[in-house]
Amino acid sequence: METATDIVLLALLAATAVGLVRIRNLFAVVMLAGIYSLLSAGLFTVLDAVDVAFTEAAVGAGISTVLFLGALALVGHREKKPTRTGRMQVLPLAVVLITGAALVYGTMDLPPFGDAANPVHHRVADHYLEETYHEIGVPNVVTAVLASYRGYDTMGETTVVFAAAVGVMLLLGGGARRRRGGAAPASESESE
Amino acid sequence: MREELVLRVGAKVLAPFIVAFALYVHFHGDYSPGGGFQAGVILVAAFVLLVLVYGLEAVQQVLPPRFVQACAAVGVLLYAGTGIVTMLLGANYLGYNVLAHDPEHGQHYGILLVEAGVLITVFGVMATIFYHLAGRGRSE
Amino acid sequence: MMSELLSQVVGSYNYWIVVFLMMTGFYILISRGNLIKKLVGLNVFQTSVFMLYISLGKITGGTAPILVDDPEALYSNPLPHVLILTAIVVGIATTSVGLALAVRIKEAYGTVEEDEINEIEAGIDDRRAPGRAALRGP
Amino acid sequence: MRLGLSLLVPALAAVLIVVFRARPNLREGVSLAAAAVLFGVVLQLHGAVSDGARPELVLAEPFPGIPLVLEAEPLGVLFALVASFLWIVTTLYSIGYMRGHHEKNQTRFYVFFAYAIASVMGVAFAGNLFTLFVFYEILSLTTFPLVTHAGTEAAKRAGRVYLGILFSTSIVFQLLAIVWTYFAAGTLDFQAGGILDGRVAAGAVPVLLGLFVFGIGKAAVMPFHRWLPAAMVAPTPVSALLHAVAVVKAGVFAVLKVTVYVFGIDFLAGTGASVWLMWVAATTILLGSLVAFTKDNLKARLAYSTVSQLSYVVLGAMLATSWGVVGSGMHIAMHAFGKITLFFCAGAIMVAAHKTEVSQLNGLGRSMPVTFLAFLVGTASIVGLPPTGGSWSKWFLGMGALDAGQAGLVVVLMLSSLLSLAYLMEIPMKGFFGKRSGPPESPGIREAPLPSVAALVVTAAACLLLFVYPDPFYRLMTMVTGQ
Amino acid sequence: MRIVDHLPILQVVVPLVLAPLCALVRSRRLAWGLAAAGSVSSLVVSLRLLSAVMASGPISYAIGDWAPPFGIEYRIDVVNAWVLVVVSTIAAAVAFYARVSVQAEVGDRRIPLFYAAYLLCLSGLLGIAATGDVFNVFVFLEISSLSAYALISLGRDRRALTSAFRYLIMGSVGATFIVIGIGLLYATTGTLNMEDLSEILPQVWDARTVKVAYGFLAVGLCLKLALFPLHLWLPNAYAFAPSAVTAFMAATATKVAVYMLLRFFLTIFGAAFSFGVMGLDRLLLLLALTAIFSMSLVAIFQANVKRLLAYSSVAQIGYMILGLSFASVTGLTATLLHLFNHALMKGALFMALGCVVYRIGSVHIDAMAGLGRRMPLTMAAFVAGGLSLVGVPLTVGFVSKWYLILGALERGWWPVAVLVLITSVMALVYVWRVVEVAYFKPPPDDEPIAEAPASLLVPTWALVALNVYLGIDAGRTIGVAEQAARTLMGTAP
Repeated sequence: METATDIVLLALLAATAVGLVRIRNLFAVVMLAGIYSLLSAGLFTVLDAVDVAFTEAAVGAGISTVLFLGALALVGHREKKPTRTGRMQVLPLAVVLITGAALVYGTMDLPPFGDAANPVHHRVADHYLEETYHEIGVPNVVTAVLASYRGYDTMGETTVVFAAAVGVMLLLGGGARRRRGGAAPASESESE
Repeated sequence: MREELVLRVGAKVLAPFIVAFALYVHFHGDYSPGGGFQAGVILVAAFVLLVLVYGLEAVQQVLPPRFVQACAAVGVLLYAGTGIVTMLLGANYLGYNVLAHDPEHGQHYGILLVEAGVLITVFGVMATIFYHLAGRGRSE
Repeated sequence: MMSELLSQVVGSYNYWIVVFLMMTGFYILISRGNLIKKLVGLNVFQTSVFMLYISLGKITGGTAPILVDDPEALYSNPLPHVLILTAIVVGIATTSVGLALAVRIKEAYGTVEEDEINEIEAGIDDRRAPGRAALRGP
Repeated sequence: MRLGLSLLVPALAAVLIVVFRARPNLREGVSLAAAAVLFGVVLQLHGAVSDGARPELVLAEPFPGIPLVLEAEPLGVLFALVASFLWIVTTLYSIGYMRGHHEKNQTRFYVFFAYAIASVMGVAFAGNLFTLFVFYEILSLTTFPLVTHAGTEAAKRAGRVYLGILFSTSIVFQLLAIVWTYFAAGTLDFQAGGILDGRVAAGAVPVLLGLFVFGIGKAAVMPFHRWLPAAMVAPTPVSALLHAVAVVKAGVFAVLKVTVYVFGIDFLAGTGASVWLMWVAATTILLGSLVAFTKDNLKARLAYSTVSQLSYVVLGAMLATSWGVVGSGMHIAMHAFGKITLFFCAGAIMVAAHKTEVSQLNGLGRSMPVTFLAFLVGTASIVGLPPTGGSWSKWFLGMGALDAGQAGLVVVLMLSSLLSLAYLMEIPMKGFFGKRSGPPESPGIREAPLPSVAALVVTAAACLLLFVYPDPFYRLMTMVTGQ
Repeated sequence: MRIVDHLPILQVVVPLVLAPLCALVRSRRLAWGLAAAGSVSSLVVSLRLLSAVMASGPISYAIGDWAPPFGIEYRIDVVNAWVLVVVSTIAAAVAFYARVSVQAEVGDRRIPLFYAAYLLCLSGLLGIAATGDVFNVFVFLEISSLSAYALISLGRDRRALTSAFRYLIMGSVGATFIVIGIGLLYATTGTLNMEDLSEILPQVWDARTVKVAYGFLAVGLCLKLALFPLHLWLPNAYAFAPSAVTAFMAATATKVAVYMLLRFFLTIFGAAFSFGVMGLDRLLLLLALTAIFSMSLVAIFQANVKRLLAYSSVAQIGYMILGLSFASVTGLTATLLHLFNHALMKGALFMALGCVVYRIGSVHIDAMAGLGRRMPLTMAAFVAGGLSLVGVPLTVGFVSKWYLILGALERGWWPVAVLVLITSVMALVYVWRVVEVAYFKPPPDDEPIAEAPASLLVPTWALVALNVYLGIDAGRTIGVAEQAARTLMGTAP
């Protein structure tokens, strides 16, 4: 059952991804990207990552879509038809194929999917599962690892979000004024 | 806007529930999926809903841009500050054990504090970004 | 030989589709000229990488790593979940800065299509020094 | 201590020159006084070194084991003596020239002149290859503003060639050779007998030596000689300084020093590594003379003469025999006095008569007899005719060539002497015996200003004196070779 | 516990805490004060860390009191203590420089946020250098990158926006590749701790997954450090960013990326794997030489002096990678020395250009005509920095070049040594182009141009002074770099 859901979800994801490549209406693209996120959230649930699924649904399908739509309202929603259809796609395609081939090559030696004996589950992870209850006393191991064992990562994560806010404020905080002309147009704050 | 009365009322009714749900997600993060980040995102969802229904200006009056910006900064300070407090109490950075009389409670407090930091920052940041993107369209 | 290959395929199919998804995102990112579309591609790319991580953490027959009072319970690996939670947040942060940049580029160039931007930039004459008037300072 | 002074005096002089920039007399006074003091300092060093002392001064230690160090030894003292003495004379000369020629930016001129001398002192007293390299490069930089003094488009182009060749040869070849030496020997110190013996594979020695000889671009061995004629755009005192004293001599001095103290002549003679470079030098000698023949511009002719003469020094070093080294070192001094006399004369002619081409000199000697007599003396010294100092160095070089079993080189030396006699003698001959063509010159042509004439008389006299009394230089050189 | 024991974490957290404070205050001066305080404090901390590590070996700091590999560990050895000193030295100089420069180029209102982003970028870079956990590297990488995108976009030219966007795309691709690499490593070992990884990896060397992980990390890191041919984002980003940002980024960001490369390939995978199994040295040799040669050539033909120096930076990164490709202690010493030395010279050069921008608003080579007389101190600083870039003796540039050539000779790679020297001459050519214009061309009009204010000149000259001082007295830096190189090669005593 698990495996079947897994396969179906992955197939849907693949279909969505192909759609994303082809569609040129950016509204549709953003919506489809939201659907992609929702599907992946579903996949995460199947793979026992409920916290991640929750977050992906909220962020990928929710916040991210809202932000994209907000931006689309400002930049227009139609992607230009590629002018150099023939030539343009060759190099990216080659890069992607090589990268993909390398990854597939790498997965050949990956331990089989879902095997409890995989090295990935030992060394550190089993420690968390065994000790969290004694050391932290929180049943949700993900929370324990997130906020305590690897709490410093989470602090970094918070800082990244804050950095994004600082970046957006720096970029959009000056009020909308069209910049035109040469190499060094006047800045926003001059008007103030 | 009169014909949107249903929406307005609906939003008014819905918003507290969303906030409550966010708080549940936050405080129940120890036991079930969820935590500060998810709660923050849900809060933002409530906020977006309010903006969509009541308009940007109205929401900005209740939640001024400077306030949400300050939230973004305060959350980080809360998180990093927790680490500094544990340092002052004699542990390493973010070593929560010393926050209470026994390690387990200390961990609880610590996690609660830093998750609160995450919540505040995420809400502040997302609201700020939303304000800026949404506000950009109007001032033109 | 054949059966070996088969078991390989069965053991890796999850990874391979994830690789396909990743590469689709990567392809959108590097082949599309529209800046917004690029960001969508980046999102798809990153989300697919998340799937790779989560796939790594899955244990067949396991449950979500929320401890229950059952000594026999088999939990999936919580660490990839934690890492990906962080990565998701980083992703949205990057996206929002990228969107803000795209908005500003639209205001400055009137377009978010890469080839049109390149055309405009090729036409800028560096020699025309803006002079001190362009400076805000004293 | 005195070693430090040898750098400090000119550097301090440069500061004072800036301070007194508004008062030309005081400014030039400072230049002269500093030159005299410096010469005194070097004389004292000479005394100490003659008594067998080897004063040393560590300035800094940039790399562990590779200090920036000054050390006085006979060869360096010889070079320093020549340079510091000629600084006095050149300063005297410049006063007349720069004022007579109404040059602009005279303060800058004197400042960089002083800096150039300071760096020459650094080159002369360098205690290891690293220090030599450092001051060598500083010398290139400090002379650059002198070369481009005029600030014209031509001067700029010349400056580009000047710095381009000097820097690229020193960075690409010389630095590589230095690092190689360090890699092989584990030290860069100058030591009697060399540091490389047995540390470099025999097959690699010719390459390493070649890197040094070509890398020291200031030695102007062909094909890296182009900067020298290009730098002709500089004011004449600069040309005199560059071509007779500071820059070119720093180059050949460095070649000689590397030969003696890094390779060691025994090692070189044993491996035969320098033979191919002897012939490179010989070719430069002949080609330089031939080109000099074709130049009508007086300074250009002198420049190619310098190219040719420098290779005498290089040749002497490459001979890797005691006599060769003695001749090489003596030629540094002798050529310096001879060539600076010629340049002074050329400058004097330019200031007094505004003539720059050889073909314009007909009959001029009768208006400027002192200048042309001095030119004659200088010519004799360059060619190597008695009774001038130049004959000594040619003599020793010839002996060295025979010692090395290279009789063919003796022929080259003779041939080149004949050539230089021909292209240099043309000038005083024209001056004294040539018919003035065209309308009689304006009657105003007289000798150049007194300081300039005094300077060229001093150097011409020195050429003669050195025939009778070459002792100081000879003694120093025998100390170098240990005879 | 004494405060000394907390130095590793304070190194990163102090600027990190000051950043939100900067965003909270409204006063420009206060924000600047916080940024300066943060930079200076990290300089003090990094110097103390370096001396502590030199004296008594690596320091491990368990964050959250969780013993590694279960918690995140900060692990300071000579290598990253050195990098911390590099970054914070430049940060301190730039912080003082920024006060006037940023006000002129960015505008009043955004200044507190600018300093918040500056501090975030700084703490991100310091965090990358300090951490002993591979995933933590990614998190701090993103902190520094996101703030860097924002900082670059603040340039006055509208092309600053597009270059920031391109940098964002390339940087995110790089970061994602790094995440893939880390994921594959984790999949085969089950740990994220660097120390732990380096112990487990030799047992799984043969796995294709490890090799692919290596490849992805290599590509991702090379994107971040702008190794040719993955450098395309860099020239415009440096050319159009505000001057203070260019000086900071050029002197620190790529250096930290080089450090990551060294850390991943030499400490985590180990020199034996990198050079023996993967043949990294040959590949890097090729890329480095191409980078040095082609980018020096491109630099010669640039008309925008900032862009000229940016291309030069790509070439100089080639030198660092070249040192690595020698796979020897001498080569790595050269790399680590050049890491610092290049930061010093490019910092000084870009700051000098910032002074020019402050007065004449342009760094087009034609606009700089006659500046040698109008702004003597600024241009003298430029010349000094340029000479250091060329590698003239008694400057730091010479020191690193010396070790680079020595390393090449040790390997018996003569042509490489010659090529390094030839490219130094190319550096001379592009530096000299600017010098010639500034000193020999008459200024275009008689509009009086004053010398840059002291607040810009003092930090610039401070870096110039370091360029010269550490070129004359290089014993200490060489000693540290050598010890760090030994640590990386695993031959430390």
